[in-house]
Amino acid sequence: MTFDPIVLFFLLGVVSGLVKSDLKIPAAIYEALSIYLLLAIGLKGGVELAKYPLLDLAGDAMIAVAAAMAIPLVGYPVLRFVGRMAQPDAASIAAHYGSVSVVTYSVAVAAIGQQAIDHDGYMAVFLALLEFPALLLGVVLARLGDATQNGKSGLASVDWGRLLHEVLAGKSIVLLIGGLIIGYVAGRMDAYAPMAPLFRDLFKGVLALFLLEMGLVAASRVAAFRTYGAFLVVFAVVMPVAAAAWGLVVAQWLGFTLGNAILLATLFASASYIAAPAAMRIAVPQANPALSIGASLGVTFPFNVFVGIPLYVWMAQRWIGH
Amino acid sequence: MTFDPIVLFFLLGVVSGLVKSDLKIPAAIYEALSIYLLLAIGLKGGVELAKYPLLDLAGDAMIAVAAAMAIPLVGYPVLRFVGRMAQPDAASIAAHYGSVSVVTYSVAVAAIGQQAIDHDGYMAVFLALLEFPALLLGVVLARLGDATQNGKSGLASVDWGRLLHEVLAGKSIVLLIGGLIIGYVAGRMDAYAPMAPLFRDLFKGVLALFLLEMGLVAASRVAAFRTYGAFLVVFAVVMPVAAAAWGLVVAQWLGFTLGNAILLATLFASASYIAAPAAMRIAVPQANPALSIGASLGVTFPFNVFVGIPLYVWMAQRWIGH
Amino acid sequence: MTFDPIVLFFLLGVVSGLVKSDLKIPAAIYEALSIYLLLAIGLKGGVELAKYPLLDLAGDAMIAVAAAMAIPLVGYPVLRFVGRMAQPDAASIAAHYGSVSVVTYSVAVAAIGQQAIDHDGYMAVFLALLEFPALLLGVVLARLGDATQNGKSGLASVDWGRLLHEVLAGKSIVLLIGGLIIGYVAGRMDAYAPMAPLFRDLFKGVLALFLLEMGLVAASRVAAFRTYGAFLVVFAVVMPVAAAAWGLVVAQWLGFTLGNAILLATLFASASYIAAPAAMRIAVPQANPALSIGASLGVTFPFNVFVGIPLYVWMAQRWIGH
Amino acid sequence: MTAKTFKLVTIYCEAVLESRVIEVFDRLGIVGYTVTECRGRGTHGVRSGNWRMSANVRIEVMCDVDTSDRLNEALMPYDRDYGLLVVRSDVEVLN
Amino acid sequence: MTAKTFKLVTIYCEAVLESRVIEVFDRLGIVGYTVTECRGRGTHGVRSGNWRMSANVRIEVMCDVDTSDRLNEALMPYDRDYGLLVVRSDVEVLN
Amino acid sequence: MTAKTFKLVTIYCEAVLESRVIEVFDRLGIVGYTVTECRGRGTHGVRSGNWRMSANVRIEVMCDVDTSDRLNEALMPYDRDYGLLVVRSDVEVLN
Ligand SMILES: Nc1ncnc2c1ncn2[C@@H]1O[C@H](COP(=O)(O)O)[C@@H](O)[C@H]1O
Ligand SMILES: Nc1ncnc2c1ncn2[C@@H]1O[C@H](COP(=O)(O)O)[C@@H](O)[C@H]1O
Ligand SMILES: Nc1ncnc2c1ncn2[C@@H]1O[C@H](COP(=O)(O)O)[C@@H](O)[C@H]1O
Ligand code: NA
Ligand code: NA
Ligand code: NA
Repeated sequence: MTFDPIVLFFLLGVVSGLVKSDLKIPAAIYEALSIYLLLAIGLKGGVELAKYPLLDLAGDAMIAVAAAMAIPLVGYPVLRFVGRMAQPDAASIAAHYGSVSVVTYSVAVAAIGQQAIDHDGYMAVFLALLEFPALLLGVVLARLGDATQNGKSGLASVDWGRLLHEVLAGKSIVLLIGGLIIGYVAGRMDAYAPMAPLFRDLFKGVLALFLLEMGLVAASRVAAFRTYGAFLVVFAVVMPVAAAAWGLVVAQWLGFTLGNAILLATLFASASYIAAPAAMRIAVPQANPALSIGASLGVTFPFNVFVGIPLYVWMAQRWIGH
Repeated sequence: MTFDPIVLFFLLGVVSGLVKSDLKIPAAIYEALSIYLLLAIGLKGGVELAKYPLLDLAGDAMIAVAAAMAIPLVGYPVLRFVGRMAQPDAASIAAHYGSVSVVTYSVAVAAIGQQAIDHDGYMAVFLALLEFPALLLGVVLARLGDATQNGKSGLASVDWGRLLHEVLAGKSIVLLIGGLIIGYVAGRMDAYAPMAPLFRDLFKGVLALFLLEMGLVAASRVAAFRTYGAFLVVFAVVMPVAAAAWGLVVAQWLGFTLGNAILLATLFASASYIAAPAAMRIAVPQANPALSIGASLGVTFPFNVFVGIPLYVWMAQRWIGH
Repeated sequence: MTFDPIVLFFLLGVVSGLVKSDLKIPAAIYEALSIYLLLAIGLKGGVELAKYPLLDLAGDAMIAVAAAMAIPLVGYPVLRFVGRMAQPDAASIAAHYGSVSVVTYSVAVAAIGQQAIDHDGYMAVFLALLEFPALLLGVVLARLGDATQNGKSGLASVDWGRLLHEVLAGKSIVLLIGGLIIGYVAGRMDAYAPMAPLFRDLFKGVLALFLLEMGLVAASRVAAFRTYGAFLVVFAVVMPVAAAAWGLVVAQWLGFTLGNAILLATLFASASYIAAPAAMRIAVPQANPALSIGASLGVTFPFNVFVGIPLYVWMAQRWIGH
Repeated sequence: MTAKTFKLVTIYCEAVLESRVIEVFDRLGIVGYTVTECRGRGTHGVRSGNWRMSANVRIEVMCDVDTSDRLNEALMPYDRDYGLLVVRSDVEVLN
Repeated sequence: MTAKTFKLVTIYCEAVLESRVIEVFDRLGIVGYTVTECRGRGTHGVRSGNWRMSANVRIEVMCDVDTSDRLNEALMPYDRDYGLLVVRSDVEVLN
Repeated sequence: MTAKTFKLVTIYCEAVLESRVIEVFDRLGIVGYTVTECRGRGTHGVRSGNWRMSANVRIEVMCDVDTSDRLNEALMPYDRDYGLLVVRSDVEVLN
């Protein structure tokens, strides 16, 4: 189990935060970095998609998405009944874990690259597709069996139009899908090369800066840790490992290569921190964002980056072979 | 007629805007991108200038600038008397079309590069010189024959000092000219190479991000479209084509190469959206900025990018030959 | 004495500022640029450190830091008794000159690169170590012999905890040291290459943008120049030359190579403008920041960039040889 | 000078709420408003503003007393679940 | 505590107008002011602030009643052609 | 509507002072506050906000009269050496 030194930037961010350094990534730069990451991943995926038959991929993708729904469906009852959390909180956290994290994916790509394990860039399609279904499911879970408020049942009171809009027109979907399409066209026309110095060559450096920022944000959440209780911390470590194992099963069944299997496992294991918090805040306002963000960004993200990914590589090498 | 996939970023911006995505390019990033583009174009032009006799260029440039003045001088009466627009609006719009757009120029450079048509980087000098004279002319047109307000004639009431300052000390002129000079010195000293990874290699990627932002802004102007009336939309399509044709005539007369001719045609066809709106807002406040920005950014810019530039390439190939 | 055309960006900034251009580098971009520079220098230093025995360096560093303390210790009495400045002002300015400037260092690296003089990247360690001791010394000087306020002696009334925190947890130390460590690890693991396109290849271009911004800031300080009085201007020119000479003596004594000696001289000659102003504003609030920033950024920085560095190169070539 | 007496309602809230608040304005026929980005602290904890989920906005509206009452009422449903503070003061509109 | 009663004049306007407003301050001898970037909506439509031409600023000035009257008068010529809102309220300056 | 009458204290100061001001809040038991970045001009000259040393912040606190008095008193030691302006006005807190 080796690691990519890029994750040290996350540590640097955490340390800066904990020592209360005046180091701050301005909000505008954070926005720019996340726009860059999403677009770059989409473009790269699109360029690679141009080399493959799209239809084959569609079937695999559908299966992977369906399989990923097991994560919130299992996570929710665990949170609700084992953890005794309130319904909205359990649903919101389940949705975060059902969705995916762009940065965790990127760190996994870097990590396997470091170990010379190949993967296909079109895995970005899975990233795009796995992001939002779990969010819809999370809202359903939050409202199901809701005491009929003002005469309407819980589910009927959901403003589905707004929710779908919030999720599908959210910047992560727009940039990932937009990037995929532009990359696809550019790939077909052999016109990606002039954009590559920005979107491909700088990727890892920008990821480093983003990790620095995530470390700063994670550090600011440390105070909230105590209030989660031990249960949530355990959940935030066990859930990703279980989800990764499930992801490997699915990957094996779909006949994925080693690299692609590791990435699918990582996607399953990762918890969203861009799309999910925003969507849940709007759709399930009763849920406490400190709990879901604390678990996903404060525990699961660093766990995946430092322990999870090397572990999933190791698991995949045992199960899938080289 | 082929196209460069980079223009799809503009479309992505428009679509994001129309579906009301939460995607936003922070204002600070927009500023940074435009500083980068202006400086990069200036530097590149300066480096290439270092290889040519400056004096030859000066004559051509003077002729091109004089010829470009025909654009507002023709555009103004058309807008005023055919379109029946108010004097300040007609003058302001004419000034926008007489001036030039840095991004349209950049897209044309990308497009001809894509088709392996050579051009000279010193065309950036024309970009810098064509930007401001039309703005001064626009102000003259706006004030000419102005009812003598408070006893002063219209033209006398213009605060020329402020206007000249606004235009010549505006960031686009400062960065273009500054870049040209620094590039020239660096070119002479063979010292451009270490700056090239930022200012040359990343150019196209940054242009893509800028187009994304322009798409977002253009989408926010769509609502205003209906209020322009059909006349302005027709003007915003016919004017650039006529100006491009005129630009090709001038280019041919000056004996330009195919690539340079296409770029001059594109400069004539393009309408300003950085320097002109700011200068007109100060100097001709009675003009409605929604009209001029709507026409230049909402209609002419996408027209040039998607239809105009391929058309000017085709026209130039017929008239100028290869 | 040749120069690197990159310093023209500083001039461009000064000119833009003086003609009151609307060119502005947004605050968020300034922050991002300085984070980038600090991190990039740290990383590069760390990667090179990985190739050298750390212990050898430690001894040299300690000596250089001790020697650098002579600068504020000499500067303070000159400012206080020759310049007749108030105690807090003399102490604050002395601290600025005892500390170091990241951008001056970077310009020196560019300048010697331009002349094919080698240096070792681990000189960044000296940059990191020289930044803060002078700041502590400055505070001591400001409080020494302070009239015992509210019954406490001057020194006892210093909130040392806060001061140390302000300095050591300040972003420049955190990023330089953090970068050094990450670079060191990445260097050992041969994993720096994927980050290099951002942190190494773009360095000079980003430095150009930073110089542009510094020119803008310096121009905004010009008005304050007259109020400094001739003394401070003379100090701001003589002090760096004297410090550079002292730096060369130390470098020769330590057996430095030509390039490393020039860099040490430049560090001694440079005056801080990131860490020092912030620390002094907190720890010595009675000092007028217009004086210290005006001298360090308005006089010494451009002096070093245009005259000082070429001079130090020349001095080093005479004293140290090739 | 014909100064008109108005109320200034200032709404401090989570950035995600901004579009909701503007929908409320549209519903109440409020045309004018001004938004500034901010950060802060309240009963919902520190909101440092360094990423979207922790950003606040400060929305100002000049309106008459009646509208300000209706605005406040329309915002109250959000008070339970969101960081939200609504204050009101007197202003003269000069133009 | 010797609090002085002042007027707070708040000017909401297009960003391009900022330098003009500051010239007016200089003419009226107003030294102190504070500027914040903002966005908003008014009779001149939505000003989203995402590029300079759609950016607004909010300029605050603490001054005496007389100066506030003269300030308002000096700003009125801009009211016809530019997005501009000027409001005034009472404040105590505490230091 | 049960509006509570409060004081709004607005503190305009150099950005480096922000952490000090928040320490004062903590000492006085003030929980809520809102910070906006700004620039400006005062007796300490132009603060253009384009780098940290020239940046200003504007800190708003809703509190009762007593607390506002104590806050002002606690801030006064900074008035001599730092750019600082503290003003107070009346507001109704609506929620
Ligand atoms: N007493 C206060 N003074 C000023 N701003 C406040 C105050 N209380 C809350 N706020 C602002 O209102 C936001 C939401 O407050 P809360 O709902 O109490 O978390 C905070 O993040 C602050 O920006
Ligand atoms: N009723 C209002 N309340 C708060 N801000 C307003 C109001 N009306 C206008 N504004 C602000 O003033 C700017 C110019 O207004 P207008 O001249 O009406 O377009 C707008 O962009 C808003 O930022
Ligand atoms: N009269 C005023 N009106 C509005 N803001 C002011 C005024 N005077 C000072 N300020 C603000 O308070 C800051 C500090 O003021 P000073 O201590 O006078 O330099 C300035 O940078 C301005 O942002
Ligand atoms: Na997941
Ligand atoms: Na044109
Ligand atoms: Na020094």
